Amino acid sequence: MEIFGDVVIGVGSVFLFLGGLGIFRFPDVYNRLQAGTKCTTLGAFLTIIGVGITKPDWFLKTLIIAVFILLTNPISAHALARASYKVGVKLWAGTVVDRCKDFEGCRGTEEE
Amino acid sequence: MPKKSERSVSRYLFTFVVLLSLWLILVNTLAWEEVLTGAVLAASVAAIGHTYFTRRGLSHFGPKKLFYLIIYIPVFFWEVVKANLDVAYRVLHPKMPIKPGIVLIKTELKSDTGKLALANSITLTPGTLTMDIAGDNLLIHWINVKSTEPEEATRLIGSRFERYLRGILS
Amino acid sequence: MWFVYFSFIAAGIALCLLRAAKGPTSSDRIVGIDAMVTISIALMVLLGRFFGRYIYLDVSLVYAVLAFIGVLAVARYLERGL
Amino acid sequence: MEALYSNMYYVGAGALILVGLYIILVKSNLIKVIIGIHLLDTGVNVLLVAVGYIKGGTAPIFTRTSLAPTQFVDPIPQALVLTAIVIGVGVLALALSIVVKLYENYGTLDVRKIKGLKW
Amino acid sequence: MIMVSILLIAFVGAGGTCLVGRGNPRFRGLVASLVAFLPLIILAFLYGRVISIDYASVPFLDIGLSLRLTPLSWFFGIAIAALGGLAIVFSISYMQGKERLNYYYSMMLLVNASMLGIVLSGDFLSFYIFWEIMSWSTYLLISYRGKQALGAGLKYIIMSIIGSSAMLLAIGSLYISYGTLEIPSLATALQGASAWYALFVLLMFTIAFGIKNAILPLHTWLPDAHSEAVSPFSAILSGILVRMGLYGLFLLMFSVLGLNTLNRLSYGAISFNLVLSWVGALTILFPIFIAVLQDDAKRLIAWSSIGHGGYMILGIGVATTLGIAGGLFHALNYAICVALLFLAVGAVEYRTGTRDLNKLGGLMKRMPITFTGALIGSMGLIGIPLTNGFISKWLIYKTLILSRYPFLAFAALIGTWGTVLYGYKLVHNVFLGQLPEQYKEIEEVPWTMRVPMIVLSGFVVLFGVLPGIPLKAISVIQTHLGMTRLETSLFGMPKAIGELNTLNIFFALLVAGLIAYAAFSASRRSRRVSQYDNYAAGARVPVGGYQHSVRFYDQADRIIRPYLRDRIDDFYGWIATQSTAFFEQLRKIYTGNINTYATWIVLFVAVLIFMGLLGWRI
Amino acid sequence: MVAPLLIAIPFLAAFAVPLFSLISKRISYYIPALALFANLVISLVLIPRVMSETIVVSIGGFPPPFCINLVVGPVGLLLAIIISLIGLLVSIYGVNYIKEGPKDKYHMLLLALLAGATGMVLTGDIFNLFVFFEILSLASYALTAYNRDRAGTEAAIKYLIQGSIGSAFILIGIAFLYGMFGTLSMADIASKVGGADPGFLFVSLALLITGFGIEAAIFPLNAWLPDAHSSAPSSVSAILSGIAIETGAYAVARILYTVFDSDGIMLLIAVVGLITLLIGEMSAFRQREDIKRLLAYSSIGQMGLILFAFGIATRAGVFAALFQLLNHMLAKSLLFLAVGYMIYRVGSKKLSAFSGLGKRMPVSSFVATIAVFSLVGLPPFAGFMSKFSVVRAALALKDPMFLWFVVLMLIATVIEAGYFFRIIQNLFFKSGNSLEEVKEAPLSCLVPISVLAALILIIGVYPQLVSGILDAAAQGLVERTAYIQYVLGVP
Amino acid sequence: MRKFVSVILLGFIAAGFFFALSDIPFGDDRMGVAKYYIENGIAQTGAVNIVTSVVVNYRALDTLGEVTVLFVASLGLGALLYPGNRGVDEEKQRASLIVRTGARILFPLILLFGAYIFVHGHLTPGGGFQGGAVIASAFLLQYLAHRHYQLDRRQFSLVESGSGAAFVLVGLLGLAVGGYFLNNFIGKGVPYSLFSAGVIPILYVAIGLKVGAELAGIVAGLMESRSG
Ligand code: NA
Ligand code: NA
Repeated sequence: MEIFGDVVIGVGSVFLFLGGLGIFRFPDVYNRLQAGTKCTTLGAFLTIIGVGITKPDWFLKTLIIAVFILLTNPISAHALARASYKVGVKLWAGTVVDRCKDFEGCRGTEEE
Repeated sequence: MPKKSERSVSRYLFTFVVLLSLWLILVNTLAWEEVLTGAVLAASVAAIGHTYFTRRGLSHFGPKKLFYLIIYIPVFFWEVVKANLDVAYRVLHPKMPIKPGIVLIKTELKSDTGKLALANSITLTPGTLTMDIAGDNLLIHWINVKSTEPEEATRLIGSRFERYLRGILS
Repeated sequence: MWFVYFSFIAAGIALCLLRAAKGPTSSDRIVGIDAMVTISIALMVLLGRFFGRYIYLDVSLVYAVLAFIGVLAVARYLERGL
Repeated sequence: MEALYSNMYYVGAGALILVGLYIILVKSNLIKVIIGIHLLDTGVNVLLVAVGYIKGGTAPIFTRTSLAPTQFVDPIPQALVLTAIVIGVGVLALALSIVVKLYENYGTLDVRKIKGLKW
Repeated sequence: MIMVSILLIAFVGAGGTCLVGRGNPRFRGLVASLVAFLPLIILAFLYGRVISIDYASVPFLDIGLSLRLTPLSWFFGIAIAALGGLAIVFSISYMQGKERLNYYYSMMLLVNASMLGIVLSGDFLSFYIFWEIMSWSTYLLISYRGKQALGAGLKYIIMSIIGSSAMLLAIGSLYISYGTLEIPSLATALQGASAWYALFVLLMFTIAFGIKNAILPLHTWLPDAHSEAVSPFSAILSGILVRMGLYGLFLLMFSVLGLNTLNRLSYGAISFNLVLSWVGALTILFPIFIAVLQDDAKRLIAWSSIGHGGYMILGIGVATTLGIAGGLFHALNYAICVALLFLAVGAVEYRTGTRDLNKLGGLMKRMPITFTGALIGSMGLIGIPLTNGFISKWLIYKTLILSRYPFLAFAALIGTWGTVLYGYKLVHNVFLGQLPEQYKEIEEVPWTMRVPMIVLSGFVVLFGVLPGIPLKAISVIQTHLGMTRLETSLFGMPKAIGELNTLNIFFALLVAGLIAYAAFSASRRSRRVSQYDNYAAGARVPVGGYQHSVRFYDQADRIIRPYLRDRIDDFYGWIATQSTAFFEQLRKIYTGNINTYATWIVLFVAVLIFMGLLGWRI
Repeated sequence: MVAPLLIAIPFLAAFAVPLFSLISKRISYYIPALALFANLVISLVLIPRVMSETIVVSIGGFPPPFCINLVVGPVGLLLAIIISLIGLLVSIYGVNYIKEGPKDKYHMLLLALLAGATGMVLTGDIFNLFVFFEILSLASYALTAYNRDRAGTEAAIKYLIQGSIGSAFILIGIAFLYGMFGTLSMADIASKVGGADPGFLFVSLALLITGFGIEAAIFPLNAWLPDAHSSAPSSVSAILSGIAIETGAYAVARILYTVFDSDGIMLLIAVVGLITLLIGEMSAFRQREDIKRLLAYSSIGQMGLILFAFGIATRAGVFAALFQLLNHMLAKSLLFLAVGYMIYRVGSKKLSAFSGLGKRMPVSSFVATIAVFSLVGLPPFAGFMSKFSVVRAALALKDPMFLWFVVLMLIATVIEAGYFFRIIQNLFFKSGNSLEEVKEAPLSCLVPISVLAALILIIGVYPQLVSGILDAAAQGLVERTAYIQYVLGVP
Repeated sequence: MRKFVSVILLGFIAAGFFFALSDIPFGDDRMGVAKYYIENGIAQTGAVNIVTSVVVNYRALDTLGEVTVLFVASLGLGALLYPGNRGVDEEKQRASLIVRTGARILFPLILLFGAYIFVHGHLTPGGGFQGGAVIASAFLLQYLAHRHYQLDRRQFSLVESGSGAAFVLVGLLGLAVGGYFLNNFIGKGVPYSLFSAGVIPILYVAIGLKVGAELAGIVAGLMESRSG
């Protein structure tokens, strides 16, 4: 069990690294967010759960942390993406389509 | 449709149960002091927060819904792992093979919670990131655009999750 | 083993910080910082394991909550939604 | 270099304090000055923690697998820092609210223009 | 107990008058007069007694506050109480209908009370306390009329506080050195003091007393203040208040330091007393020229007040028995005369509304009592025989000559000539010559104003004819101080020191007067005409063409005025301007820039740390 | 047993105001006054006990130095009495004077400020001193800006920035001391400073003095003062000038005398005090536009005088400093209160607008005159006795340098007299502009200022009333071994 | 010029710090009073978190002061930004559905978590301030998600003053029962159990509520005052 946990942690930390790499390498905010959200979320999730696995006493609490990250990271990623778009951060030159441009809801005119 | 007060009680109880469970997980013990305190706190917090927390109350606990939830979790995780491998591939590839764009997809989910779950699921899965929701439309940033048509995009991106989510939340 | 974990994580954090330093837009910086925060939460839990102290878990959960709301606030500030 | 490294916390605290002060002395945007104050506060807090740090010590909380007391870092600076942080937050909040009103009154945050009171 | 009660009556009465005035204004004057005269009566019964009591103590300072009655304080106390009372009585009509009378009366009484406090103080802390109360209440009264009085008041209080600061320094130092402020104890203690220390103390006190007594060059507050004050108060101010400086100096020189110590304060031929005498002489000389040129009656008297202060300083400066007696006596005489003059001018102003010497004239017939008062006052000032001024001046001349100070004597003599010039100008411009048209119908002032003038005139003559009365009191002072006593008789002094007998003078003058009258009548050149019965070149002069006496000493004026600006006052003004400009620059350090302010804070720490690095230690 | 109530009551009351406003808003405005009255009574009751022996109160019940102690000695008690007295009067004044804005918040802030001040003078723990100081500071910043006008907000932010720099320095100093001695109890530190490196102590002291010196308006740390004291609502100015800066001066003195045995820099303190005095008075002299700014500069001068007296560093000097402190508290708060209503009635802060006001507002003007006389140091008002004590204490050193210092001090007094007497003339003897509409201040103003004036007069005529406790207080500040023994027990 | 002068001055200050800090080497064990706390903390206060025993018991007066500082800040802010510019700012962007829904769901969870933190202050690194901050952050989240969100300031001020008063009253009870203000007069219980450490949890609950209410009030004030 301990070994399994350590492996999970290892995989997690690799993903954390990949997340960082994606953030660094990708060409625009939106692509960076893709990497930043997916890899860091999974990486953190695995690392934290891995700790829980190696220390069964801690499992429940690590689960809560992990789930919290799983729940909130996409939300903040989304909020950042949306905000960037509204502020006018340019899409990468190689972007093939922008449906947002001609869509009302993107400009925040939606009624509550 | 149940009466408003009944619904309110139901919402309250649902919130209470979720909060108390959270508490017990947090404290990681069943010592009587902790349970008692947790009950009191969950009850008070639920009183403040139940109107925000849920619209449907205890009906979330329907067996069918739980069933869908149990199925959904592995499905979701599998998609997440695929997504990450995909990103890893693109990040590590020297040429960085990406073809990003923002596409529009449709959803049939009506509840806010459903839409949130769908949006989050999409964000965490292969090459997609929810940028905004407007009514039934989701705007998705797609790292490797395969189709710009809404119908096709919806099929490719959204419908994997929607089935289960509809089951969990309807 | 610990060395491997910490190296990966340190590298991840370093890359995020580089992005935060480079920009070019403020969104980029925030994205970098946000990712770094997530990585640090994981790191903190890992450190709890390393030192054998349960209390690190509570700290990291608080950190996670505050970081989430912080990033949200920054995002909302950017789009003039505060 | 070795000295810098072994006194890293002190160096960090000192740097934060000096940078904070520098900003206060030099920047003419009121918001920046307030940021300078907060940096200064942060530096002081780091200094407090650093002063109470003991090599090899951990957080002074007993766990069931009781640790030897000597391994704890000094608990008092931690308590003090908690207080100092809260005070810092209070100052920051108050400063911001004053600035909000000041901006309504003056229409600027440039300290070179906010000189209605002098002599 | 009796002395505490004097002061209690005086101080509580001052406040009480205000309350009475609030309740029923009609009793205000009466109560005020009562309060003013009660101490006089009590004091009169205490003649010749020496009392000393502690009335309070300030434990943390270990200083006992005490009151003390000595012949010296009795002498001044009587003068204060009498003059104060008369001024109050004069005020009843004079101030009728003016505003804020409660304030006026209580302040007048407060000034009196504080002066009584000064002379009755048995220690220097009490002395200082009463001194300061006198200063600020005087300030409040000088400023009372507003407008130009404000500047005068400010000048007065600032100079007063400069003086009292010097005094405070000396008092503090005395206390530190000897652990007591009791005048008798200090007197013993200071016998052993070094000359330098004694000189320091003396100089500090002299600044305070010199300012109050308007000794050159500390006089500049006086002309403004005296002319801007209300007349009854001017009388007090000029008559007695400025003489508190003399009292203080006298007390310090002869009661505290003593002649032995004073004699030690010399450097070769130059001694403190000699310097003081010369200052006194200059103080006599300089104001004459300014006084004669004044067109404002009160300003004229004010300048005379400075000059006559010089006589007193001169008298006590030479510090002989005769000189001291002369100085003290002249203080009393001058107080009477100048009060009389101020009241007279006040009476004129009361009726005519002006005190401009160029606009008045010929009031002799309309206001005979006032005229007589002014005439007697002037004569006393000049020192015409059979007025009190003659005696005191005579004492001073005599001692100067006996002590072989010819130059000082000459200065004093010039002072008298000067007094003649401006005294005559005053009487002439106001009462003689032609009556301006608009004053044709005015009447003599009411009796409450007449009585004080009459009483004062009476004293001028009384002390002129019977100088033995006051001189007796002065000789008691001298006895008490252990000095050689002035032998006196009712009409003057016996031969031993210098013969003076007013009876002889009286008869001599009588004879001279009769001769003059006889000569005047014999020539029969004069005839009585109406005041308007004026002819020039055979034609009746129309009323509009009257030549009133304008710019009386015009010729002299044109010659000396350019040289006679009060350059000392200018100098003080220059200092004030310069300091104000400096303050103006200084306050610019409050730039309004927060970065700068923050820099100062950091600078402060940096300097401290720098000092620490240099090796300063806590 | 009762001593901790001095701290507990104001806090409880400050917190509880909203609870009372459930009953009635109006009642809640009187809560601070009630609390301060209680404090006043308690502190007066404590006098006899404290005069015989300093009360050391342990908060929490652990032996010193292992918990925070209140040291209720003569100096602390004396200041606590004045703080509650002036606070009481000002809060009565404020019920009518503060007409706009969230009045309940005003009253709570005021009470919090006073609670902070009380805590500062009573605490025996240096970090606790800092915490109470922060309460006082923050409440001051907020109250300065209470009117929310241009001047108020500008002054407040400047005050806040300078104050925050000071707080940071204080905290750094505390960190140094703690790092060195491992304790925060002032007595405990005091007992240990003897063995420490003097250079280290010098740096720590420099930081602490600077920090508290900002509040104490030491030159050149006082640039905030004219702004804040002139722009705050007058009742607040009264507290700032009458309590806050004096409390800062107390902290400086406590640190100089008790915590450090700092004879070596007392001369420096005296010089700095003298410079502060001269600059304050000179700036005030030139201030002809804004009467409150003038009073503020005068406060700088007075603080300089107090500091100078502290710098004399003898028991007599400390006595004089405390006496001057007391008198300044009474007189300056009186002046700000009186001037507050004058400004309100006239509608202008300009000195020229006050011409002839003495006729329209006779009581206020009369009472203000008493305060002015006391500040200038004229007998028979309280200020004279303290000025004389300063002179006496300075001369008692028999040091020619101090003789010259006294001369400079007296020159400053003359300058002070210059502008204050100008004000008085303005009030009483200048013919007014159209002041027909102007009425006398209401009783809620007249009663407090008359009480203060009466005190000034009573202390002036009968200084024995306060000399005992002042002397004990001076002794308490100067004799640090006694302090250490009281707190730590006999070694 | 200003920069140059500043650098010089700061150089002196740096030198001073160096000088002073060289006397307190980093990482040395120089504990004085703290040693006593570590040795006697559990026995005297019952709290296993020594920082908590310092914060809430040994140095409780600091904590009372600290709560007051925050109270003052929130009062000041309320006084300055009163009455807030209520209503919707038209320029203000609405949050997306995702954020709104997320906020709704997370709100009670975060609140409960905040409560967890301050209730366990004596057992974990948590405490009243941290818990209060978390609670306030929940309200910040609401403000971020909902344009029209408004706190009921009145209720918050009641919670604030009620809990503040409770703090002092518990302290006064200590004075009445134990003879010392803020005395820990209740039995200390068994270490590591929730109901241990006497008044510490009670005080921490009060502090948590108070800090939460105050910070939330500050958040509300700042969020509602933005007029663009
Ligand atoms: Na704390
Ligand atoms: Na804690």
